[in-house]
Amino acid sequence: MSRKLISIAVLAMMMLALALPVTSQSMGEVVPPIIVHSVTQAERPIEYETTRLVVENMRELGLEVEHRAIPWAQLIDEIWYSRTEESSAADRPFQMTHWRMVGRPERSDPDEFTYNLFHSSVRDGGYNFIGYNNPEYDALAEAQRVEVADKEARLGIICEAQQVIRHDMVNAYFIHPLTPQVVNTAVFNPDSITTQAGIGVHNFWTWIGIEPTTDDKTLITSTTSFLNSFNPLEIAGDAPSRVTEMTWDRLMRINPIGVPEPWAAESVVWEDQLNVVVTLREGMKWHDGEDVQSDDAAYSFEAALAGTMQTKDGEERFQPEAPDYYPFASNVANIEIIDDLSLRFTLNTPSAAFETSSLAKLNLIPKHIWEPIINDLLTQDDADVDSIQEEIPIGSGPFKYVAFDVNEFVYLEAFEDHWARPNIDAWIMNVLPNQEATLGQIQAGEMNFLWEWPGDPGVLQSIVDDNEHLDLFSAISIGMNYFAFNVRYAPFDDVTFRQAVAHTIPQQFIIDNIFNGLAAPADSFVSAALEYWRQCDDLPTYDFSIEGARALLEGAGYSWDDDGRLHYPAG
Amino acid sequence: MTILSIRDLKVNYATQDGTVQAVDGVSLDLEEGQHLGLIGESGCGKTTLLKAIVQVLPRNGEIVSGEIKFQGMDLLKLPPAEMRQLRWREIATIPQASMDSLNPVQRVGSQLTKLLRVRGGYHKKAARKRAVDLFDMVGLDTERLMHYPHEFSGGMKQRAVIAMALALEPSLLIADEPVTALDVIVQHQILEVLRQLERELNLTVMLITHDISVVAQVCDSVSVMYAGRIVEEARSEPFFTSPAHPYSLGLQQAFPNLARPRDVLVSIEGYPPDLREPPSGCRFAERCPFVQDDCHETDPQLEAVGDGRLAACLRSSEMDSLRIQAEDPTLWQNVEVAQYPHPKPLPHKEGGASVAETNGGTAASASPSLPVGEGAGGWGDESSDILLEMNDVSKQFKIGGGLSGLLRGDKEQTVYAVNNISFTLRRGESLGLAGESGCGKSTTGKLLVKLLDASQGSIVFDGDDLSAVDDRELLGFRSRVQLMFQNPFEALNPRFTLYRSLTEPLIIHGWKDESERLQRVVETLDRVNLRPAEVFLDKYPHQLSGGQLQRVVLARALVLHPDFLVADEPVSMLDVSVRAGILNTTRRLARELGLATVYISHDLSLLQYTCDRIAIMYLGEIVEIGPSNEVINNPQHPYTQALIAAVPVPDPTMENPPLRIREGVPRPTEQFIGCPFAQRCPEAMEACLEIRPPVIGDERGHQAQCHLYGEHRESPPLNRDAELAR
Amino acid sequence: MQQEASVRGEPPGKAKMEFRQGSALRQLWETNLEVFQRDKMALFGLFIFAVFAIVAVFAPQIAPNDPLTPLKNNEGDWIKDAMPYWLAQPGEDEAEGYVNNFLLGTTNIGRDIYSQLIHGSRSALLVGFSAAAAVAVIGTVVGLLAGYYGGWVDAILMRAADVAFGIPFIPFIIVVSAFLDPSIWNVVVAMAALLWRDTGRVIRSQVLVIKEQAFVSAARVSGASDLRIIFVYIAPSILPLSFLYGSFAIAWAILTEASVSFLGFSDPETISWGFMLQDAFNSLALSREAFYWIVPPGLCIMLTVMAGFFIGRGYEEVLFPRLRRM
Amino acid sequence: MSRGVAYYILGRFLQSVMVLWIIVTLLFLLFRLAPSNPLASYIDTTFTKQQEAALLARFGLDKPLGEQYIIYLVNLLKLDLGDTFSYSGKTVLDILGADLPNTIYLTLTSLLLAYAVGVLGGIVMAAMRGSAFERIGTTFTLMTRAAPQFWVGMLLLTFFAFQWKLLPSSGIGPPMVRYRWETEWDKLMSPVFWRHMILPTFTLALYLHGLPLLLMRSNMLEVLDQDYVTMSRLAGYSEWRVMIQTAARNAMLPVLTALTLGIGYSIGGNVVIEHVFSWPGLGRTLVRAVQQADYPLAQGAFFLIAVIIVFMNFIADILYSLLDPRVGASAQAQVS
Repeated sequence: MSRKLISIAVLAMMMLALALPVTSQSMGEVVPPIIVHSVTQAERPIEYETTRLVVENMRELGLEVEHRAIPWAQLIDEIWYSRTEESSAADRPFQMTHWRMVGRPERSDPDEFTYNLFHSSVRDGGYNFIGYNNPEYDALAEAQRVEVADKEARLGIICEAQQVIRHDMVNAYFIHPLTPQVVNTAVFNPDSITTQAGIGVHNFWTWIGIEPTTDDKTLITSTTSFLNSFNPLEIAGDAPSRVTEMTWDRLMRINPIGVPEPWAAESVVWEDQLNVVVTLREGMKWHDGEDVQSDDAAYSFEAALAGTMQTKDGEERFQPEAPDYYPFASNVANIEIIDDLSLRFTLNTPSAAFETSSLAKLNLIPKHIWEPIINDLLTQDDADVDSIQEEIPIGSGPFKYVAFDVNEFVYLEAFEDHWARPNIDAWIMNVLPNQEATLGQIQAGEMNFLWEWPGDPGVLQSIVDDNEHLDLFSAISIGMNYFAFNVRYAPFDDVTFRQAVAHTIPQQFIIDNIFNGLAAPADSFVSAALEYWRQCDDLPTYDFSIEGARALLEGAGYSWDDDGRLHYPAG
Repeated sequence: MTILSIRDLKVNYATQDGTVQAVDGVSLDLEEGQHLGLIGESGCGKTTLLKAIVQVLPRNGEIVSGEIKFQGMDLLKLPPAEMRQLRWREIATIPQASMDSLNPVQRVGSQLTKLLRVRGGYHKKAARKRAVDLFDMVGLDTERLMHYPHEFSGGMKQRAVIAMALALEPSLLIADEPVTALDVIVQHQILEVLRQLERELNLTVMLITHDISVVAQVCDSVSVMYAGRIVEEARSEPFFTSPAHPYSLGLQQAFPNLARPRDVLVSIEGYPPDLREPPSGCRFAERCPFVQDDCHETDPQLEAVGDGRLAACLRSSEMDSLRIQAEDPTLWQNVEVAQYPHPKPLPHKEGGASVAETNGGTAASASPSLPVGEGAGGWGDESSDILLEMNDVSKQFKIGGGLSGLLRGDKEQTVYAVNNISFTLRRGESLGLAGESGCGKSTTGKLLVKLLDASQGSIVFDGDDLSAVDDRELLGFRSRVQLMFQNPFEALNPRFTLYRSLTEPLIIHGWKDESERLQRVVETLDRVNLRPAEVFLDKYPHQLSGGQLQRVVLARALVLHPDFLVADEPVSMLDVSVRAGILNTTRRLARELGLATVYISHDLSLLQYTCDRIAIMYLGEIVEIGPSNEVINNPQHPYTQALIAAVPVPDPTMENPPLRIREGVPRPTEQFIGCPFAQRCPEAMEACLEIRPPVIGDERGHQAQCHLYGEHRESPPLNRDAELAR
Repeated sequence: MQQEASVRGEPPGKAKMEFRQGSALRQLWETNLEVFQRDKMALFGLFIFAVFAIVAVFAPQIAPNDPLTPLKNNEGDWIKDAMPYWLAQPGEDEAEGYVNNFLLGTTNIGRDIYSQLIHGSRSALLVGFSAAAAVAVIGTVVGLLAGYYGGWVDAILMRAADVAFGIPFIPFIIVVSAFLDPSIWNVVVAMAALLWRDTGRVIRSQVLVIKEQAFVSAARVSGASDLRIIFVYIAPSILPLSFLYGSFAIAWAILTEASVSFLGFSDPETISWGFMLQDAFNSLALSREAFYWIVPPGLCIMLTVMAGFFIGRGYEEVLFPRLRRM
Repeated sequence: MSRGVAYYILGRFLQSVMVLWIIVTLLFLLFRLAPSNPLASYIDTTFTKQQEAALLARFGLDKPLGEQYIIYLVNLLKLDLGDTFSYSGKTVLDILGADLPNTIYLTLTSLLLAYAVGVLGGIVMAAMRGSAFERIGTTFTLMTRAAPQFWVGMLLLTFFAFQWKLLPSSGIGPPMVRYRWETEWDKLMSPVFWRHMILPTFTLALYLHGLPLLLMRSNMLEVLDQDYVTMSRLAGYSEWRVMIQTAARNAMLPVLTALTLGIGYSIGGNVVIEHVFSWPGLGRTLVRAVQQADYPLAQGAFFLIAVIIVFMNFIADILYSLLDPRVGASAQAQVS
């Protein structure tokens, strides 16, 4: 009996011993199935189709790939909240996803992307959801922030950062969209339209500079997304940002080539790395007729910094009242009012991006209106500025409030007392999620400035071709589309594997077929639109080539079994 | 003066299966002030005739030829608008099923005033006044004008419809089955109203009915319709004493008559001919016991036969002798057998049947001709001991209670359906339960077969208390007790063949062998005179007539060889001509098989015919019980007296005494301390309200529960006004 | 029970027996047959379903192309917005480097519309029939239990029906399909979770009527058990009603699935007609005047839904003869 | 009103409240167990853990489920539907309050149109039973009921808005006009508003008219068979009176109930139409809220629609019991 058992055991062990070296020598384990996320086709068809295409190519590498298309809100949940082991979705951490960053004026400075996307400090809670952790890179990201004085030196650091990211292939950038915009040139002088680098023609400079050619000096535009707030202390999305930047002035504004320049400030003078003196223009007025003074400017930053300490689950936490703007003001250590028009900012640490991401970012708000509101909020536990909607928003910008209906429309008119009074009399933005309706309106003249187009660019092109009075403008966006890899886990923890996947992205085909030519190839988180910051040596390239990908994998020890399935390197 | 004159009227219906000649050459004269009764079985064209007169035939109906003259006007040539004007101003029609003839969502009063205003040209005020008068005239409380039809009882609705019909003072009133489906007391009251109105308004009336006793009460002349033809016309008296057509003869003898009870009722078996292809000879020939060869060839015409009578029969000259022959029910019975020719009649059927049926003596004494005692559940006649005992049985229903009732806003109410009834039933005995609708007789029937469980009291069946049986015992009980239903059209599963319906009880009771089951089914069908049985096995219920269906229902009840049968209104849905057949067969089989039977019916004459004993129920209580003849001929309880007085007698010479009680059984939602009947009782005394009446009985088992015979008989009469004021 | 002596001749043959035993089923079959014999429209509805069913089963064989893969021309680019060949300008396709044999053209990214249409019949029928089956089964069981047992069973089930009646239908489907993974099965489950309410109520009231009929009492008096009464006596009588509501449920389910897909809450990997319309709408087919893209899916939805209606009405006319056309 | 009817109404009301409570509970569970994250609409490059916790606290999502449920119920009783995630400075009630009138205008106008056409059509169909006209008419009606609403809307849009440019394609009016509508009354008085309403109303009515038409037709056929109709013929009333005053009046009752129920169901079912025509109503808001994972808003919209449906079901029952005296205090109206 026992003898029989023993002989069986011995036999089994012999077989195992024979088998083991064979498998371990030739190949490792099979690469497990991969899930690639994207939003649904209904939400953004372009992203869905792109993902589909790449997924099919990845399958040719011998991978088992599932394309998981889910609504944006759910996507956020599965990507954003499943990055660590402790997360609720830990049993299925995300592996690879299509992602999109949109262009905004404040992103004209590379700091935000350089730091916030990849620094290891924002790995657990911030935007570094891919889990990139590279001390060498962290050093670069920190260094570029401090390098205030020497722009060239900063460029060098940023180029190096781009090199690192491109080599490590943490995000596979493939395109910067060309934002197509259509202007009715029968009512506007096309020469008066300004193109802002990385943003397009729908920018502040166009809004104040565009020249109407008829008596009806109303600019009507539309958005397909949400127009859900009209609040100088909240960042609620793309469309509301347009509205706030026009209604509230800023000390500086990003100029058409992407560089901050004084706006409401007469001058911005750096006394040293930490101190900057700002002097306001004379004679500026709030929309309610009050004067704009330095204490208003100071309060605009103080409001962003306002907050209370709150205890939650035994943990003390600072709770800002304007959480959206707090990060942009948090580097300010002190504000000193010099006189009615000038004030001095003292920073905690040197910051090269201070002008772009703070002075040109924060809206100037009237102290006499906001101080009572903020003070009231400070006494409440669970309310912040997001819960505030002014009856009639008061700013000092070139446009002032006329009417606002949440997610329906906003109606602004030119502020007569502004030193840079716009050429148009009224600016209207409709919410039109229905793309057909958008097209119908721009053709019928019900709308004369189409600034946002998430749909098929080809259709827009054909409409413009058919209508003499319509002109199509397009500019490379600061934003980009890319595939993000969760570098925490296999197989995407392997740089070679990521590089191989990058080779499966048919960049040109996507541009030609999916974007109908309205996209520029991307290879970095810094858009080609930001010409200055792209003056780097050639970044590594990843041409579309399945063979190239296979060769890369083979070189790293990956192998394929008889069924064509990809296996990890042995050992 | 002739008010209505119909000449050779022919009406056809176009159906998918061919043209039905529903009225085929009818001629009829109606003199002013005449009260004509038009009688006949259903489907013989009575209602079609009516619809033709007022020209409201359905779309597929067509008047092919003939002439209808009303006061000299040819109605058929009248433009539709003028015809419309005539309706209800000159010719008022009370449609069949007048229960549903009132618009359910309008107050009765406003329907009446609307009629008066739109059709009669009355002004608002005048219309209202006239409406009040009319309600008075038909004996309705004028408060009722504000009520909706659903708040009316059947009799009240009928009165309201009569009021509407008379609203425009027509010269001719045609009423189609005005009292059918009404309780006997209500029926009596309505006929009273009609009679009274006939007198007061000097109306000309044409009354359509299948019930010859109604005709006898209200009409002075009779026309008998059969298969689209008129076969006899006569004044009432000669008609009822000496009918001149075999069909009339049969109809007359098919009716039970309280005044002159018969031992055996006549049943005119078979059906009227298919009117798509009417026979070339006499249309009644198929069912006629006096049929001769030439009847099938020669179509008899309506001819004078003396006494101012007309009859359409080849043998009308021999009618006097035929009438005497017709007194013998076997004559008609032969027709029944002939209807289902059997190649090889079963030996035990012969003789036994006729003996039992002509014998009419006390129940259990009739010797059954079947082999006796075939094991458990077999049909035995072991002794005349007690089979069933009801001891103080009560049944209450709660309505509108419970969570959902509360949420629906229903207030819980208790309905005292059956209150403390007790009686015993011996093996082989037959008991009749009678009373108006709502008196609890059907509930009692359901308690007896354990379709319902008693709330209080005990029902002991063959020594077992029914409330304590377990599932196995219950199954045993189920095999011994059966129920026969009122409506044969509903009593059989429409999706089952007859074989399936009949075999179901056997399957349930564990008869595994298919051939045994088949044999039992065939045998039982045979027993209820459905022969040859095989013909019926594969049929579906809708392929059979009502009479045949009721026989199938009877067969299903008997297929398990029960000891006890409850028959709930077994013939009320059937035509008069076939009723007798069912009753005869049931009665015969019960006697042959020693079956104890409880008949439930509102028809006392029927119960007198079928039952050894009769129990009269009122508001859930038995107010009188006793041997049939005793109860009918010597009623003790005022209620029984009223019920008997209300039964119309098919004899125009006998007029019913006026009733002293009002129609309408109160809803049994309260329990009475005293006598439940006190409120309606003409004899009520003060004691009746306060003290429960004693049960007084004689040695023959005739008991009544009434103070009139007890110690409180001297109690002062009830002051009803004071009572109402209370 | 003891066997009685055979009074009569031989019992009839075995075959005939079986025929009689299956009579309830046969009757049911005959009712169904009657519906389609009597009502030409119902027959037409059945024909439509049959055609779509065949198309659905053989979709991969019938469809010339994969419905989801964009077609490529000789140069490897997608054949976008190709017109149906019978509408296209001659020679246009050669210039673009492909042979136009597309019956209904291609989408804006080069998917074959005709193939999508063929494959769409699969999800339509799948959704339609599975939802209808679920609705009919749940509704029938609920109706039978509530109607037969009454009391608290009835109270609970009918309150549940009230709740189902109070829940907004389309919003509920949207929320459920948004919260669960996009899949037509979730849509089916969500629909079934609400749609049983009509069937349940109607069948309940029908059961209440049938329950009171004498033949049911007769069965009880004969000793039949509750289960036997429910399934042998009552159920066959209400089954045509279940079919009626089932056929209507097919129609509603297909329509609802189309709506939900149109709003973008469906599984993009499963082609359905609603999804096609959503795709067309979001891809601006209206502006392109691509009627060959918009019209066919809508027509298909309409046809299948009407087929459900026709069959339902056929049942209605047999069950409720008063509605019958003369 | 008799006491019985009063009891009936009270009972139905209590029942409706209970039904609503169950729905509300289901709704709560549905949304709490939903997979999407409520913070999705806030994610930005500057989003921090701190902010996340603050947001969760702000919407009370950090409390235990039971506690959240109680708070939720209490808030509902106070008619507080909470704050939206994605619309700043507005409560759910603000948003829905602005949407509700638009949905109601659209629904009521379409329903009235549909029922007027449907009832008349139903009478005509019943009167012309068996004719070719009836066959074609009912088939057409069935087609309108079978065609997906959004598809019909799309086709109508293509022709009336895009091709012929006769009618506006979406929304309720351009902002230049809309900002002058200070009250709902201003809006209703504006021809621009009604012009925008034509297409969606027509699309909806085209779909909705089928139910009353078919219902009216079959009710008429049933009523015409009733004895009281025969009776009014016998009574010599003119055919017009018989058809309209007696038959149509009685046949209307279930149609009126259907109309009442229809108000509830249409408000919940307009989602698709509102989507196609960008009609700023409850349905569109609901869809967008679900897409955006704006729970309080989606939940609030769902709740509001459910309230309207339950309320309308309640009204339908009451109406039926008032209109049809037979449905007394004990009968449960079996309509719908």
